[in-house]
Amino acid sequence: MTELLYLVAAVAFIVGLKQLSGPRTARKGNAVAAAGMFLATVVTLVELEVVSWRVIAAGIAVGAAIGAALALRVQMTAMPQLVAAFNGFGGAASALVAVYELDRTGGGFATETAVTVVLSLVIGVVTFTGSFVAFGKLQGIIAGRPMRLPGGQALNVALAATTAILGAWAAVSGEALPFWLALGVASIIGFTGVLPIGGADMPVVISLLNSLSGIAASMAGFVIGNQALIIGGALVGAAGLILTMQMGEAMNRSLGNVLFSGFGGGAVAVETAGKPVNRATPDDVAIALAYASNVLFVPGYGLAVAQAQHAVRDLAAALEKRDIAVGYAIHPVAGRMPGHMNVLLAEADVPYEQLFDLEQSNPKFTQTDVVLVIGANDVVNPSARDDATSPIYGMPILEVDKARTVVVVKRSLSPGFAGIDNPLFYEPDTMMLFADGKEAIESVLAAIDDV
Amino acid sequence: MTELLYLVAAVAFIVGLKQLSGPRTARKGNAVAAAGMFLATVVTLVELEVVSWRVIAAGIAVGAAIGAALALRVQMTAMPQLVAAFNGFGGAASALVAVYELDRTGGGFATETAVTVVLSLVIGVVTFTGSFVAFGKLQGIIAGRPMRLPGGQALNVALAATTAILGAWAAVSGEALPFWLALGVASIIGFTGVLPIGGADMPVVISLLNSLSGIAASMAGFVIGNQALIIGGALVGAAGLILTMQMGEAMNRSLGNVLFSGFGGGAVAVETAGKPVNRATPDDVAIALAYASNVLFVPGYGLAVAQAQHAVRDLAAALEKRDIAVGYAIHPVAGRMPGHMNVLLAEADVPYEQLFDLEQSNPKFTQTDVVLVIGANDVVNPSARDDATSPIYGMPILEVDKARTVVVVKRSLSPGFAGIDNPLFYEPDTMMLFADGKEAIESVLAAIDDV
Amino acid sequence: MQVGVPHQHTDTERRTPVVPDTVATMTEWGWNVVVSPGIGEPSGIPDQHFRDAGATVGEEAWRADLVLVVRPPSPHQLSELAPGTIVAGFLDPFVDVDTIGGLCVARLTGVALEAIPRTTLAQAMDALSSQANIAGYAAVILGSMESPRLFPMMVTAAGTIPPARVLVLGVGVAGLQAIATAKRLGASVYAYDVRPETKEQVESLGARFVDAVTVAADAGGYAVEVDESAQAAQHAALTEHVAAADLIVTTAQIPGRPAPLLVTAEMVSTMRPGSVIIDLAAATGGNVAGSRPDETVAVGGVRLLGPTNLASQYARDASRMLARNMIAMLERGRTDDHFVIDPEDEILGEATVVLDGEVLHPRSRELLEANRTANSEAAS
Amino acid sequence: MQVGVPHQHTDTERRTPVVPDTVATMTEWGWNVVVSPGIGEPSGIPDQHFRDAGATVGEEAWRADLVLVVRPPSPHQLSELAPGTIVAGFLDPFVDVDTIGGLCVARLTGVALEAIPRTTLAQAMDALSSQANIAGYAAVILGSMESPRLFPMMVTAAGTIPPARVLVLGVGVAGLQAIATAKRLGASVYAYDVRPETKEQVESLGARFVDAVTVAADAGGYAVEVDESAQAAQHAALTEHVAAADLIVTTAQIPGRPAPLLVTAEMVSTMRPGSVIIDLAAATGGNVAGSRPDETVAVGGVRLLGPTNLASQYARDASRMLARNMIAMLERGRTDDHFVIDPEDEILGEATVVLDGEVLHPRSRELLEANRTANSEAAS
Amino acid sequence: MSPEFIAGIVVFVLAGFVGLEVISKVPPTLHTPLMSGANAISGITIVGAVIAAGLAEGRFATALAFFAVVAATINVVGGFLVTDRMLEMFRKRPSRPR
Amino acid sequence: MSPEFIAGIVVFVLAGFVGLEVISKVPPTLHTPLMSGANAISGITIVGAVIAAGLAEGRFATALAFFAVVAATINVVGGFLVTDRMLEMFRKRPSRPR
Ligand SMILES: NC(=O)c1ccc[n+]([C@@H]2O[C@H](COP(=O)([O-])OP(=O)(O)OC[C@H]3O[C@@H](n4cnc5c(N)ncnc54)[C@H](OP(=O)(O)O)[C@@H]3O)[C@@H](O)[C@H]2O)c1
Ligand SMILES: NC(=O)c1ccc[n+]([C@@H]2O[C@H](COP(=O)([O-])OP(=O)(O)OC[C@H]3O[C@@H](n4cnc5c(N)ncnc54)[C@H](OP(=O)(O)O)[C@@H]3O)[C@@H](O)[C@H]2O)c1
Ligand SMILES: NC(=O)c1ccc[n+]([C@@H]2O[C@H](COP(=O)([O-])OP(=O)(O)OC[C@H]3O[C@@H](n4cnc5c(N)ncnc54)[C@H](O)[C@@H]3O)[C@@H](O)[C@H]2O)c1
Ligand SMILES: NC(=O)c1ccc[n+]([C@@H]2O[C@H](COP(=O)([O-])OP(=O)(O)OC[C@H]3O[C@@H](n4cnc5c(N)ncnc54)[C@H](O)[C@@H]3O)[C@@H](O)[C@H]2O)c1
Repeated sequence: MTELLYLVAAVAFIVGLKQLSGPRTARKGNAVAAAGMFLATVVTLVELEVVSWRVIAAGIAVGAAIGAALALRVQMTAMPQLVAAFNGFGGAASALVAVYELDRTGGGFATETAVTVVLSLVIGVVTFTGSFVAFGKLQGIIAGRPMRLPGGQALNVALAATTAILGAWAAVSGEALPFWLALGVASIIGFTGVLPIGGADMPVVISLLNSLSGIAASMAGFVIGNQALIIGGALVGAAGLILTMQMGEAMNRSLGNVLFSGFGGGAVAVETAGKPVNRATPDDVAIALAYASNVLFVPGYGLAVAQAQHAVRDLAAALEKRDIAVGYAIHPVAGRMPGHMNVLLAEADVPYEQLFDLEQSNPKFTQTDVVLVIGANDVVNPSARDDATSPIYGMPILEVDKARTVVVVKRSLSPGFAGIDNPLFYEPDTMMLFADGKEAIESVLAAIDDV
Repeated sequence: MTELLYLVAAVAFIVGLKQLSGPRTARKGNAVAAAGMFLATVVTLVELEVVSWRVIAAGIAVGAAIGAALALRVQMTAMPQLVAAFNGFGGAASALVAVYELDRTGGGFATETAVTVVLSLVIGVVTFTGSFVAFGKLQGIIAGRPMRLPGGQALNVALAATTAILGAWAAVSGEALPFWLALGVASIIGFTGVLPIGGADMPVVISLLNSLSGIAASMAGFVIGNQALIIGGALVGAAGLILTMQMGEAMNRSLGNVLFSGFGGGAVAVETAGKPVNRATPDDVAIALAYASNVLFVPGYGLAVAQAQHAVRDLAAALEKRDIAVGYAIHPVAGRMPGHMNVLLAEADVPYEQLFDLEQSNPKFTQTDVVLVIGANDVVNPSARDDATSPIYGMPILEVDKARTVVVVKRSLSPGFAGIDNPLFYEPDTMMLFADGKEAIESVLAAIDDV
Repeated sequence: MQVGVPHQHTDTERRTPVVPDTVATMTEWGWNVVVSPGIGEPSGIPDQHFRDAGATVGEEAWRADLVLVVRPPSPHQLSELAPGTIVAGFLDPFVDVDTIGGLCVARLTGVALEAIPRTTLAQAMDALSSQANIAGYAAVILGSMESPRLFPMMVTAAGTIPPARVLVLGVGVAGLQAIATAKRLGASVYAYDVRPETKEQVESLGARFVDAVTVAADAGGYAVEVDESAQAAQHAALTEHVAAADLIVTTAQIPGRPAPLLVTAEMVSTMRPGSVIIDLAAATGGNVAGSRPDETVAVGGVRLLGPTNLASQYARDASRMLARNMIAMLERGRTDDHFVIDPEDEILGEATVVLDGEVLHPRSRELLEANRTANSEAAS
Repeated sequence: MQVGVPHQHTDTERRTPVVPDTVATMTEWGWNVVVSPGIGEPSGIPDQHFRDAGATVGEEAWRADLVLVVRPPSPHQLSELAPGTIVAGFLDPFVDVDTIGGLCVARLTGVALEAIPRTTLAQAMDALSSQANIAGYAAVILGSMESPRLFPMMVTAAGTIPPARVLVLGVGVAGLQAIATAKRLGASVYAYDVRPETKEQVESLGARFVDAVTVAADAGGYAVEVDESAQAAQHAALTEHVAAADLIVTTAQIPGRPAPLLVTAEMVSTMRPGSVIIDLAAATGGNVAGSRPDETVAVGGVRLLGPTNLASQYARDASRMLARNMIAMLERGRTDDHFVIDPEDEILGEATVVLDGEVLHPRSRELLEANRTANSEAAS
Repeated sequence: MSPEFIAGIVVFVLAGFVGLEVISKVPPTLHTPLMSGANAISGITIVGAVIAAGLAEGRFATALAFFAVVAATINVVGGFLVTDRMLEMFRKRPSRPR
Repeated sequence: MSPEFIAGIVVFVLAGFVGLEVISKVPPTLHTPLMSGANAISGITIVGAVIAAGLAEGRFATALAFFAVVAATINVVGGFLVTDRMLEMFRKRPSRPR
């Protein structure tokens, strides 16, 4: 019966993971997975022939208190490092379970079991130390930039080889010593593996470590002969791997690149003049749009250069189908000739009723959920309003910075006609989508179908 | 070791199924699955403590000969019924395995095993008889139209209930009789369940029976305690269910509707004046386009009515990205005013170099893989060329019927300006996509990304 | 066979019924073509191009077996032709009684492009369509020249210019092209026609249809006359759209009847000063009160133009299309190196309004008889 | 303060520097506006509308503190103004020596719209841009009227009409709008400018850029003159495009210099008869050999038009935009109910070419001095 | 329930999930080939049939086992072959005159 | 290898496939929440920790088991809670003035 209830828990994990990967169902998915976990724990407690309830109760109480406190207190911006820390604890737990078995048996396992003990020890401890290095980097305790180690990747290769040899020894010898040695060496790999990776790449690393902690749990399952651990761990291990690859893709980096290049120290393709920008992907923009109730497009010269007018019209139509109100705010000098935007939007058959000029647009922005700026720059530059030293101070602008979210589509941070920088790009509520205007809008359109 | 090799075979099945669901990888997927099957069979033969090789060798030889002959001889148009027949054999095999066990043991199973024996008997035999009824309907041996049975669905409910009761009896009694009775009653359900369903719905029914045969195999796996059967069967059972639902969706029918309505006797929404047309879905059109090397669009008045010019231009751009050559064949009197198509295509920024008039277009069609006719009718009507009694006999037309494949997008079979029927629509090489021009092209565009 | 193409240009006529391409075709057929000198000049075709295509350039264009014309020859010109000569081209056979009379008197054969049936099959010869098409385009270009308004919307540093509003009344061939052209220029376009199927056609060009009285067309696809109450309803529905328009183009015609009055003097008076009306139906009475053929009339600040032959403005392309229509028609009657008319032919038979001095077309006959009655009444 | 808007209409001038909207604004400021009667007529604005906005309609428009003009007043008109009067509008301050002289002699102040700097900040007052924009549109409409060709491609039963080919030379404000308008009408458009950044701009309108010599602009964004060898290279690259064109619109200007010659007489002679050239630079010498200001010259079958004030054709919208530019400029100098010029102001200071009889703008001063030298040389 | 039986259930459920998830949106043109391929996989019952045939003793049992093997083999061999035939069309056509 | 161990491998492979297939294309905004949720699930090792703690005898073993339970619980409880917090944003905003 226990096994079948564990199976139910496993099904809850599967369903939960599936739901977690869609925006509409994600919250429910999390709850389903949590329910599965609750079931698995309760089943274990009920079935258990307990020697001491005290330890269990104390452990759970302490752990729950710490976990809840951290989860509920930490600021939204610190989420990634928190996940890293939690993950580290997970790895530690798996390693501890294996250590416990090792301690209990003194190392006399059957070969195949010995292999799983080694694996859960090693993977668990790598996860543990690696996660806390990642945590430190993100939290600023350790420097975020990549740290060059003596020997570079050769060091890691050597450490990994040593661990493997120790593991093999452990598997055949039936002694405890090689297990302990493997544990020790592996705990170093967590440091030497993660320290050389830059802070910007940490999310990918954490995701990979997360996948590893799943494997560790699964191995621990083999060690203590428990299918719940095997299944749950394997699920997370595999799903985490897919997620890691997708995260790398979204950053345009392969996994190998992240792990072994050591260049991810915030090495963003675009020069941000030292100031940070929020780089968005088409999917981010699609989600922002899909959850808005009204959207204003602000076209500029870049729309004309990219010939993105048809794509924009298609996107607007897709939004209207979702009952999102759309409009176009046209600045008097957008483009390079009077009426430049009108020519293009008329060609794309945008109805005249959706076009608003400067006077009509500006009062709207405070009520606007998302403003999508496509290849406009000078005409949305807040320094024309705020900065008396700016050469364009006094020019009326479209005050898009008053909207809830601003998405700017352009190819880089380079300036427009007036040749001046635009503070809008560095606002916290601004997302920058760096791409050719037409391609960007087309990818957003493709992505919005999946939201 | 056997188990692990079976696991490898199972993995081959999984990979094979995944690849089978994408056009690019489908063939390879089939080969991978076949290799898995070969592995599973060989492993079984090697591990087996055989009493008689003769039976096995003979059985495999005979089966392989029959299967290969059927598979290689049958015409492409008879494929669906062939699949039905094969499926029937699969169901029969599972049932036979269970019968064999029943015969061997005389019915003295543990309860849970007895349940699986009943299930593999019942499901296997329903698959067997059901598949052959479907085969008969498609092959024309049994009338294709839905057959009303005395008592209607009540009969099926009664039969199912009887089987269930017999099954319960078998599970608890330890006697052989109820097994045999259940087998007998269930074999009737194959007839009474499928006979009332119309020929047009048969593909969905076959897919469902296919899913059932997977379950039967899985149950047989429980009976003889073989994990290869359990896994392989469960895979097919689940995958087949998803496929069945998708097929129903593609026909705009829910599964319940197909099984219990009895109305699927070729009830197509569009009146085809008795003549059959090939109704296509956007996905079919997308695949036809994606595998073409050149495509010509033929716009007509319907394109203007639907205002589909922007969508068509987008589709052309998507094709060009795949290195497919595109062009537009413009008939002199397409639309309702001279130059009507030009106005629209210019608005959508179609380059003039891609426009071909009648004299330029007609020599091209024989070299064209796919012609996509969007809301044109009279101007592609072959009777103007072939039928001296036609009121438009003698009018020059775009001879799209000379192309390899013609796709016609319009909302119905209703005639155009001249008010006459168009034989093009009933040609075997013509696919009809019935929808508003703009929506149709947009769905094709969406579908082409997935090919 | 001898084919003549005489010089017929006037202030409002700049077209030719042949272009070098079609001359070359006729030469290939073994026909001798004579064109008057300078005939291609407004179209930008030098005489040499006709010569290169095989034609003779000379003054004897009227002395031929087949004379191709772009407008009815004068009765005097007809009277000088040899009996049996075929005159083909625009002959205005349902309105111009002098030409029909002249053809009869001189025992000539008249093949009128206006009488080509408007069927799907005859479209290649349908010169009314090809020329109406150009006229629709021309009307909007002319209107945009005459208007003090820019047509496209422009949001600029010097303020926002709203799009001009264009109203097209009568959505046949010319009306549709007018809509398309005004849309291209960025105007906000409204249109109305009495035939209900035009609503879809108007919308297929991205313009808006004005919902007012609609009446199904006759069997030939032509509009029928509406009664007085329906006309009043039309006027009521159109009033606000007329008042809001910067440019109105009217093209409404009813074959064999005077053009329907769609814009009354009162409606014109509600228009903004500076607005422009182009009445393409001015020749048959006009759709707008006060419009006069080939004149510009100012009513308040509104200008009414009644151009009757706008297509001819675009002489090169109008001639090219007309010549294509003509050659398609000639090809239908060609046997070896001759042009033979079969009165039973569903297209050529219809188009041959007069055969060797005998009036064949019922509507031309009606016209002649009505005229005779009127004359004799006047005489008595 | 008294503001006068005198009547200045001629054959080629139909605009007004105020519209009722801007009159209302000035009235709100406490300014008294007097407009000459009939001033709004070509724009379709009746006098009553000006009255409704708060203006007086009367003949005393020249007797005011601030006179708004659409073209330079004659020296005689200037001489009758009270010293200290401000004259604002188009004054042609870098070419028209009589006006500058007249302003000095009468001790007037001249604020020239032509001298407004072309900066991002001053765009609302940039009347050169707003009027050039309209001129670009007008040139294409005029060209399409004059051409015997239809602009859009049309596949019809009477044959396929290929799109007209339009070549735009000089892609400033006017050139860009010309490109956009020709594209809208369906023509196949090619364009060339000497400034390299225009390539992207041309392509942003869907037209094709003709690759020939390009030279970076000066600091102000204006083109610089090219040397002779470069000019020869330009001509060579343009020759085939000129020969293929149905319509050419030229707009190339170099501030303070004669317009560059882009189309030679020889190139014109290669064009098809019936082709049309609109030379918007005719006033400053023309981009086309043989073009003359405000005249139509026929060269072979090609017609050369040199309109100098095309914007004025679209009087309503041209006036509307001009008036918006004007009011933006006036607002910049307004203090309470007065208009005060700060010679240090980066915009108004630049635009004030003459202040109380003293010439401030260096280019105007150069002009005067060159003229004096020439006069004294002629005298000696 | 025996541990093996329970293990079987676990495996059954997991394999079922794999089956559900492995098929995403399939284009209609592939419906029939996919069905046919899946059908061939369901011929895995051949393993059961072979085991039965290998062990069968007695006339009836042998006959049963023989027919089971025949039926399963038809399903497997025919199924994979026919699927491959159907899928022949998914080869990109080269540009060619017809 | 023991049959249980082999059964474990089978289950491991199948569960792995489910994990691979269950995640299709995930929008980047969900990357972090999904990672966090998956991470919480990997806390299933709590079951192992609890078993160990229930059976632990001796100081060292008890201490090990205690810390295992604490660590696993932090992972589970904290993980699910923080995921939920992150996902709060996925509620459709009503039209509202700001
Ligand atoms: N309207 C007129 O009459 C007129 C005339 C002359 C000058 N101007 C001036 O032009 C400016 C107009 O302002 P604006 O905001 O429209 O344009 P802008 O300030 O010139 O900025 C255009 C932006 O578009 C981006 N871009 C260019 N190509 C792109 C592509 N293919 N895809 C995506 N983005 C692209 C560029 O950034 P990336 O390079 O990073 O992509 C650039 O920053 C004003 O300064 C105005 O004064 C106007
Ligand atoms: N070009 C001219 O100058 C001119 C002038 C007058 C008449 N004509 C005549 O018009 C005809 C033109 O031929 P054509 O092939 O262009 O048109 P057509 O023969 O009139 O056929 C148009 C087809 O478009 C379909 N359609 C209508 N709305 C649609 C929508 N929203 N989405 C998809 N399909 C739609 C209709 O079928 P469903 O209803 O089934 O969708 C119809 O059969 C010729 O007979 C010609 O002689 C031409
Ligand atoms: N078969 C073909 O291929 C073909 C070719 C060309 C034209 N046609 C058809 O011929 C018909 C006539 O075309 P046309 O351009 O020569 O028409 P036309 O010149 O005779 O009339 C112009 C338009 O005026 C409209 N009209 C008449 N009375 C009106 C009223 N009171 N109010 C509003 N509108 C009114 C008519 O409906 C018509 O659309 C159309 O149906 C056209 O589609 C068919
Ligand atoms: N800052 C602003 O917002 C603003 C506003 C309006 C205009 N401008 C800029 O002012 C500049 C001038 O505009 P304009 O329309 O008044 O120009 P213009 O009338 O002085 O000249 C018209 C065009 O002719 C071109 N030209 C000159 N010599 C040429 C030659 N030899 N061959 C080909 N082309 C030649 C010029 O490059 C220019 O594009 C442009 O750069 C324009 O973008 C800027």
